[in-house]
Amino acid sequence: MASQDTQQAPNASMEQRLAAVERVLEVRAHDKGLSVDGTMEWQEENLLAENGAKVVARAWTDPAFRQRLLADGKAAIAEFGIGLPAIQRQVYVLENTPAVHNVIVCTLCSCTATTLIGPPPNWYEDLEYRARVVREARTVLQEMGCPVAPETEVRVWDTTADTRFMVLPMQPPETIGWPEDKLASIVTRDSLIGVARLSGTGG
Amino acid sequence: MASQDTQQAPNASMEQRLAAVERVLEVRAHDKGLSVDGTMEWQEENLLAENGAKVVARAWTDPAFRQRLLADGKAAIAEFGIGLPAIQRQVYVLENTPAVHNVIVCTLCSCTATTLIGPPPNWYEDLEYRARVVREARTVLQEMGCPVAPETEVRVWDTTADTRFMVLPMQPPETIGWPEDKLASIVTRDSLIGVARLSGTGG
Amino acid sequence: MDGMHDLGGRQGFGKVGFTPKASPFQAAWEKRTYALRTMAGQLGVYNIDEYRHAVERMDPRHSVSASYYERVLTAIATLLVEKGVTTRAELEELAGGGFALSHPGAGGRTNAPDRKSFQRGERVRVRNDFVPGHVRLPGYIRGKTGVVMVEGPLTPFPDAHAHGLEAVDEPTYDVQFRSEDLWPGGAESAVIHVAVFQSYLEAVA
Amino acid sequence: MDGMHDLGGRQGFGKVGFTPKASPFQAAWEKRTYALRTMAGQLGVYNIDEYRHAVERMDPRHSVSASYYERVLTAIATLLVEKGVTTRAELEELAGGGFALSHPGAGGRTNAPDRKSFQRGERVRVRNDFVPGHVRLPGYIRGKTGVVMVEGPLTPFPDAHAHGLEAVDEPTYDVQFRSEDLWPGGAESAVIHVAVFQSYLEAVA
Repeated sequence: MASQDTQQAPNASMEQRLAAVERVLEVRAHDKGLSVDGTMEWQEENLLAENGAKVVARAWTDPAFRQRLLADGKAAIAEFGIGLPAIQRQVYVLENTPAVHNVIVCTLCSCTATTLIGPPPNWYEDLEYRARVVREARTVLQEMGCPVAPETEVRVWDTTADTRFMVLPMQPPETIGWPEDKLASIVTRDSLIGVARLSGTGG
Repeated sequence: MASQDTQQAPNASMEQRLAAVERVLEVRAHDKGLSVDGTMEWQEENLLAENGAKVVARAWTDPAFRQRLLADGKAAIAEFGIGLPAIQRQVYVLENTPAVHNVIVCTLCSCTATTLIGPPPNWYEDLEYRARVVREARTVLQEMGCPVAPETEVRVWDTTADTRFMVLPMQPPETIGWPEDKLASIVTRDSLIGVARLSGTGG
Repeated sequence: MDGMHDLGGRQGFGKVGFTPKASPFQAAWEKRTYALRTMAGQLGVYNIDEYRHAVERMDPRHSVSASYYERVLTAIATLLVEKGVTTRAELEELAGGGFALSHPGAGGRTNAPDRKSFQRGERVRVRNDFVPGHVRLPGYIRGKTGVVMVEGPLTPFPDAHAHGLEAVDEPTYDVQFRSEDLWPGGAESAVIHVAVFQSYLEAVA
Repeated sequence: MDGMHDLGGRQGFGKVGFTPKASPFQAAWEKRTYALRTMAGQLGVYNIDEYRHAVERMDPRHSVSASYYERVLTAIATLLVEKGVTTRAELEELAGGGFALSHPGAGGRTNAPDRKSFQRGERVRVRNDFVPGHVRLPGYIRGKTGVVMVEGPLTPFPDAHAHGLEAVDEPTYDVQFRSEDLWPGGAESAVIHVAVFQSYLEAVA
């Protein structure tokens, strides 16, 4: 096999490599009042698909909010106190309808609107999804249990810059009239990415 | 990590997998009078860079042969009793000169004129060589110890069909007048691929 | 950089390893690496474009076989070494074993001096640029024509920002392509939206 | 198929693992696999294009991490299973462990009905074809223009031959490209010769 300039000894385990990097940054972090534990706690509380779910439930029940959300996602989610990391300049909310099915990917890495969707699931980061969904979205969605009717347009959004995307899934008809918090409880991370449809029975 | 449709149990060792395939083909091969051992013996005797070296030495010493070789490689090597496998339709012999440096690659797999060059060295099959040499041949050749002068044209030959290539390296000036068999002894496989120059002192 | 990370449209892959409602993290160290990435970013040692480029610069064999969070950690460690915060030797000593880093980078370029503004509905072509350094232009749109939908927010030009060059903020455009134009005869029918930096675009004559 | 095997021009790789006068084989099983490949070819169970396509159809993770001769053996085993000579279960039982095979294929196409003959010195363009199946067209020449140098020998059309379709023999042309045309602004100066099947080419208007 070929030389690998960057590799001689067998790699230490991931845990050991992580600990080494943490150790290197310890003093620097402490001086700035930062810590991995603290960051992890903050992320657990703030990077949640439940945030996106709340936004979706409001959009389903409040037509004026829905309008604001589709016009300026960043401003509309701020109404919930949800912000974006500094580098994420804007969020486009993509409305699924019977005529249009939206689905999100990041072919170059794995960028996501984490404050609305949470850290992305592992398959979103994997080579298969990133390679295939731009070129054969219908087959991929079918395989993932989310077939799209031939007459429905598929729109794939590739997150190649610091604009982020969130899908606004269709409201299941059987949930019309439900209260907002009950609606929020049925909205999944997968539906915010555009690879799952929702049902009132928690499909 | 992602599913791999084709993989469940950890793979058996290469030796075990090879033995399994051999076993599967055993009867079929026997019925045709073939065997892996027999094929291996034949290859050891016939797929040799020494063949190419003999051809090169003749081309260096016999201008008429050189002409025939450059005009129709397959016919010219037949003068030595060297044939090509049935699928290899023709051999282009590529003459290195002070003005032109030729180098061979197979970017899609690792095809080679094996009856002249022998089985290719491992680096020829590796991703690095296949990816880089078409786009940055000068840097690659420099790294491999075969720098090409800026005023010399680099020609890269990508073996994408069943035409094969062999480089005719430049004869080291200090070997002018040597007998053919002594000349053949200094011609290396690397020089037939175009990644090494030759010297009379066996560089 | 036409790296192996530029996956859009590559073929030969198997099914997506999808399970409904999958967890983002497969192990405790992954979750911790995710937090470490955010924290390290806040320390200001490197910027997001340098980080992305460090992921891209991983040896292709390492990158393809690594999990996402191994790629994340490798990029962070690479930058900490390149920025002089630590050394590979120190990392390996602390880790008690090898610590493969990314390959060195090359290139970098500043904003296109002739970049233009485009209007909604305008047809644009993605320049036929081949860039050795960091670039946020997926190969599958290079040289292709699409339609501008929205002028997006101003962002530092990543091709410069990843290489320590002066990166002027410029808009990204939401450009709509048809899969049939990107892969003639070789794609399922779909509309593909890509956020394209202004410097990557030219007017269609 | 735009697979990971189509490496020409991909960036991000390290130095070539070159040593002068390197051996072709790194282990006894490699040399034996090389002989097995030739012998298996002589048994006539599959043709060379089917074999090449079976290498290309390996899972990209497996392929990138495998040595050359692991790719060879995987392709042979895949074809023996696909042709009904054995089964994966039998192979795994004989091997006493797992035996990862290539992914199934798709596609295949016959010779271009409108293919033309070209003369030495004629400028030709490589068609902008996206083919799901086997193809001997490296991605880096797709849509590019070059000059015909030699009309080469007749060969069965691989895009058909790899898929059991009727493959008419057609010439390959030795086409000369300039690296500057293949990767504008992004390649070292060189002339690149590619053997291009007639069906892949069209006249430059």
